[in-house]
Amino acid sequence: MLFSITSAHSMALLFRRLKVATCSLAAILLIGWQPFAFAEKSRLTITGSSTVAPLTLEIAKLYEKTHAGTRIDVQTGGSSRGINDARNGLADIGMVSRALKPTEKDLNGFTIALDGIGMIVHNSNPVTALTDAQIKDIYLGKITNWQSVGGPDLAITVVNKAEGRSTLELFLKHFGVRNSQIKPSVVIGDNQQGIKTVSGVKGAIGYVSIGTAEYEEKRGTPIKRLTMQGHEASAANVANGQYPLSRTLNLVTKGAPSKQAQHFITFAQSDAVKHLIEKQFFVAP
Amino acid sequence: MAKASTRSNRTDTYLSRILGAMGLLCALLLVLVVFFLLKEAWPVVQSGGWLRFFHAQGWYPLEQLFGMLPMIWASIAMALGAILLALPIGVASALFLLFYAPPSVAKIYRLLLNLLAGIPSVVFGLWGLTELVPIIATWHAPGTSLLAAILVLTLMIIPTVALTSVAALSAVPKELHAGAQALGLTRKTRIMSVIIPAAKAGIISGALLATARALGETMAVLMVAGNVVQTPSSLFDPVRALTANIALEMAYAMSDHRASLFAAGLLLTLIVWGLALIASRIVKSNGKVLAYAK
Amino acid sequence: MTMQPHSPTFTLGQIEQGPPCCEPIPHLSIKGLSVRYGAQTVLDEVSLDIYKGCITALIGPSGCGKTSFLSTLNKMTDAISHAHVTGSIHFDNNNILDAQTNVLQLRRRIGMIFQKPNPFPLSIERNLELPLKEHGIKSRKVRKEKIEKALRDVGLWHEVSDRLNTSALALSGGQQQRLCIARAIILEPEILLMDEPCSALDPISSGIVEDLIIRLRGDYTVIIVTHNLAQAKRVANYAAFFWMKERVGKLIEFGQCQHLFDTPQHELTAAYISGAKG
Amino acid sequence: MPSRSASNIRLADQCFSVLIMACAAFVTITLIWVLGDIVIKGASHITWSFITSEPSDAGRSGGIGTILVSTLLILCVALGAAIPIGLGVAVWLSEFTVQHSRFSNTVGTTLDVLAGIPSIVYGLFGNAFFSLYLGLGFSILSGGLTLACMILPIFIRTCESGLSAVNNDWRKGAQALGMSRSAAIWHVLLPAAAPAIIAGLILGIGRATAETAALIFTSGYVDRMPGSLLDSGRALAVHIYDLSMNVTGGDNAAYASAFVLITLIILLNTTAQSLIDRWFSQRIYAS
Repeated sequence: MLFSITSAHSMALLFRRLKVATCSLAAILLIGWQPFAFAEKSRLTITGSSTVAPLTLEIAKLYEKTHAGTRIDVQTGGSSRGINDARNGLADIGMVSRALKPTEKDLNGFTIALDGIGMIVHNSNPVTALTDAQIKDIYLGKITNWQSVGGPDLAITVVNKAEGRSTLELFLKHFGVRNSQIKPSVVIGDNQQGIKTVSGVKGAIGYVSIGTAEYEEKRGTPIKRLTMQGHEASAANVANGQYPLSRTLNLVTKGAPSKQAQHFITFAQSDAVKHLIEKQFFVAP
Repeated sequence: MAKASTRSNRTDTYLSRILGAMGLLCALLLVLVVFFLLKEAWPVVQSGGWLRFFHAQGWYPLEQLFGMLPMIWASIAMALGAILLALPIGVASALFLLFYAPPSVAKIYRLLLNLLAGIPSVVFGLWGLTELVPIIATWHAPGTSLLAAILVLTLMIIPTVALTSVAALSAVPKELHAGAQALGLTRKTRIMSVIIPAAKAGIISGALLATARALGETMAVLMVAGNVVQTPSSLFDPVRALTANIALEMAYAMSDHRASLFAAGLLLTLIVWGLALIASRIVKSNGKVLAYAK
Repeated sequence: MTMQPHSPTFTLGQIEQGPPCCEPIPHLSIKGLSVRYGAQTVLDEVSLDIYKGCITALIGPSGCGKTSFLSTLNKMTDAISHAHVTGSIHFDNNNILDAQTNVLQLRRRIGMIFQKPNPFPLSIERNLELPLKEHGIKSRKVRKEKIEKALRDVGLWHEVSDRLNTSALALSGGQQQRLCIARAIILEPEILLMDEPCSALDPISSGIVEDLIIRLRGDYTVIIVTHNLAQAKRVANYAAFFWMKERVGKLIEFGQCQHLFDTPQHELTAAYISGAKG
Repeated sequence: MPSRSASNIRLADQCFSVLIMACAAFVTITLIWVLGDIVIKGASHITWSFITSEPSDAGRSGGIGTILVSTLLILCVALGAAIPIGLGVAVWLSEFTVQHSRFSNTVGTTLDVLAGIPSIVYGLFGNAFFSLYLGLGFSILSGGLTLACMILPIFIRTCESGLSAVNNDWRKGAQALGMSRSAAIWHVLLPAAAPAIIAGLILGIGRATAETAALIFTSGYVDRMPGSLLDSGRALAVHIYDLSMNVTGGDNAAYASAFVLITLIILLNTTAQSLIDRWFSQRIYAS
């Protein structure tokens, strides 16, 4: 019985168990920390733009194959996060889907590809092109039905991007509007979420990376890119510079990149990854 | 403990100190949480004061506008709508479990409530997004709306309301049941006029906890509410809750924007804190009802 | 042996002479009543008559089935899922134990007072109003009158008339118990069942409630379970003595109270009332 | 007439019963809808290779093997931190502090507040404290520690209630035998409260397994096999969120993952329930 154990014996037992517990706790911590020391040398963390992330992921996979012992973690989160994480050291490299701003002089940018922003609608929508003025009116809430722009009698669901996305910033800049003027019906985060939303609502209109949209369209997702200012929203038009809403996709580092980061960036800018860029419907610079 | 050995006394002292330190650590966790939220929120508070979150016209971080009022209203509308629906259904569930269902059915029903309580919020979000939203969209596109959020939250907090109500109702002294029965009162009157008043405090504090849970819920709301920052004016309006705002923008936010998200976190903590305090007050004040039968 | 000013015109000593209230007219006629909880028989083959307008005391040691007996009379045993009752209880030419008995109406006619005072956690007034409303008294005025009358009947009116809207839980134990009696008699029942109504009270409150019970004699048929033999002697006209044989409750002796105490017919009764057993 | 109003009252009683039954039916039907949806859409997708293989094509194909590993690792870290501290504090609250003293009341209230803090706020805290301040980055370690903070209050409260429910005679018995307090705690109280401790543990596991919001900014999104605790790892709940929100054509995989997650949690919950039941029946038997 429990009570029959003498005090001294029980104390010894208690200490022994405590010791075991302490040791195992220490072991857990050690196991946790140990790889830290090794991992530090061979690991790259890349965070940022959800537009650049799929491309970087593919490049990273190829890089890992050719550089054994290297591990590259790619996390999406938007351009601002890319800049943020690169700045405060959470990431070795940030991904940014726009040109660097004058306030971001502390960062080094490396362009790896070009992309455009395209308007997308559900592919059952007969509308194939919209003028800049029409798009602006739709987003400002002045046009609320597809009938007004030659479509069916269907309410327009305006899909806007959440704050902090460079796609949003570029869109606002192009149309010369402020975000507070826009009357959205849905606000989304990543490009993929935008595509998913538009593909699920017949009256929806949204704007996403052309590369992502083309990729998804090829997969059979029911969306359709709209022609802007007479130019089809395609990688080809981005490449020849005709498409009006285009941008650069960049990798950024705080100050000069570390040796390892530099190595990866050089690889990402090399011809070895050109097929990957094209596969993602982006344009090699 | 007259003749305990000095050695074991010393062990006791050490143990007491170590455990006390752990206790202190736990109490400090709250301080730590609040401190780090404050620390991260400080820049934006310092530059514009606390009132900027309430005075600014809307939430447009690009334009340095950090007005949280629309999202606060949205959060409150969701939580209120959810508790208004979940309270009657949850209490009815508890009544069913205790007074209407035969024992075998009651056992199964309790299991169901536990099951419902165990479903992760992200699964409710997934279900809401793929089942509920399309249904709402047939009435009013795109379907992601305040209504969708309220319905999903209602489902999520029904088990909380029901299970706390079960606890409160089963604590009602059996003398009251017998007294009400002996007067020839119908089951409805017994429940509505005697038993529920006796269990009121427990039910209300459970409802407050459920409200706090609804206010704090993030993922399910993020997935079905549409996330447009606006003061809700109809059930079909897409709205963004305070919690969803953090989840949606935290990853993309920098400097003042990020700081104001931490301020939102702080605000949420304060609201929930207040609700927990009121709930515990109510339970304490109810000692008399449950004590008199002793 | 105090004589209440407005109590019926008899004292216990006079019962044998046949006081007016105690014409032995059976109000309840119980035949072969047995109660089982699951496999356990708690009460076996009890037969007796409860006489109209009289107080019948049920005495005996704990666990001998007195309370179970009492609960069958207003079908409170219905609430216990594994309780099984056989036999018959005739009330107004109907067998209470019949399945088609309207339990709610039955309980209106047979009220019950419990060991622990159990006022509802509502105001004093609401406690009394609830049964009235429930049994179809719609006029506010009538309800008010009935409430006042009931409170006067139990001697509580002058104590609480200025605070009818305060919680009933704020009353003292004795006041609570009198409120519960008021709540029972407000429905003007014919029979009152009392399950040790004084045992949870202090001696003074107990005395007040006891006096009240004596005053009810004549107007109501009262069946009272009590462990206090002196109390049984003081208040009751008839007494029934229960005893447990092989864990089964049985009625050993029933008769006029005075008889039972003075000249018990059964040796168990004699032993019990002399304090030698139980 | 009393008879008319009596029948009215009876009618009201019956309506009320119908209402109650309707509510119960509503809850049951909705639950069946939600669960049925997940079982029907999810179970058909489940294969052994789905459970073991790595996700590919953003989770549209492949499986959830690496994600399960990450989930379990995060859980292990959370429990590894929460169990010793939680048990210690629970013992301290129930055995070493004067009940209802000011200090223990303060700690108790603090725990209640902590238990109520929304998980997204823990996520913010974890991001600021573990990821940035302690420099753990987006890692399984910072995610797990964040979850530990989150489940600690519930765990402590459950353990504490289990400990204070232990029959006081046992404490006295141990004292009478001259056992030190530490020995009494170790040999008598903790074993006696074990079912409550296990129940609290499983409640904590259930909450941690279901958590999404606290993990997005702490353990991150990476869906590959983690090499160490300092690697980012995607939890199952985060995976479901990502598939349903961000991946077109990801619904099937999302439902399958949800099915796995719910099965996991139901298993844990039923274990907790049966433990609690057993605990109570033991206590009734003992008293």
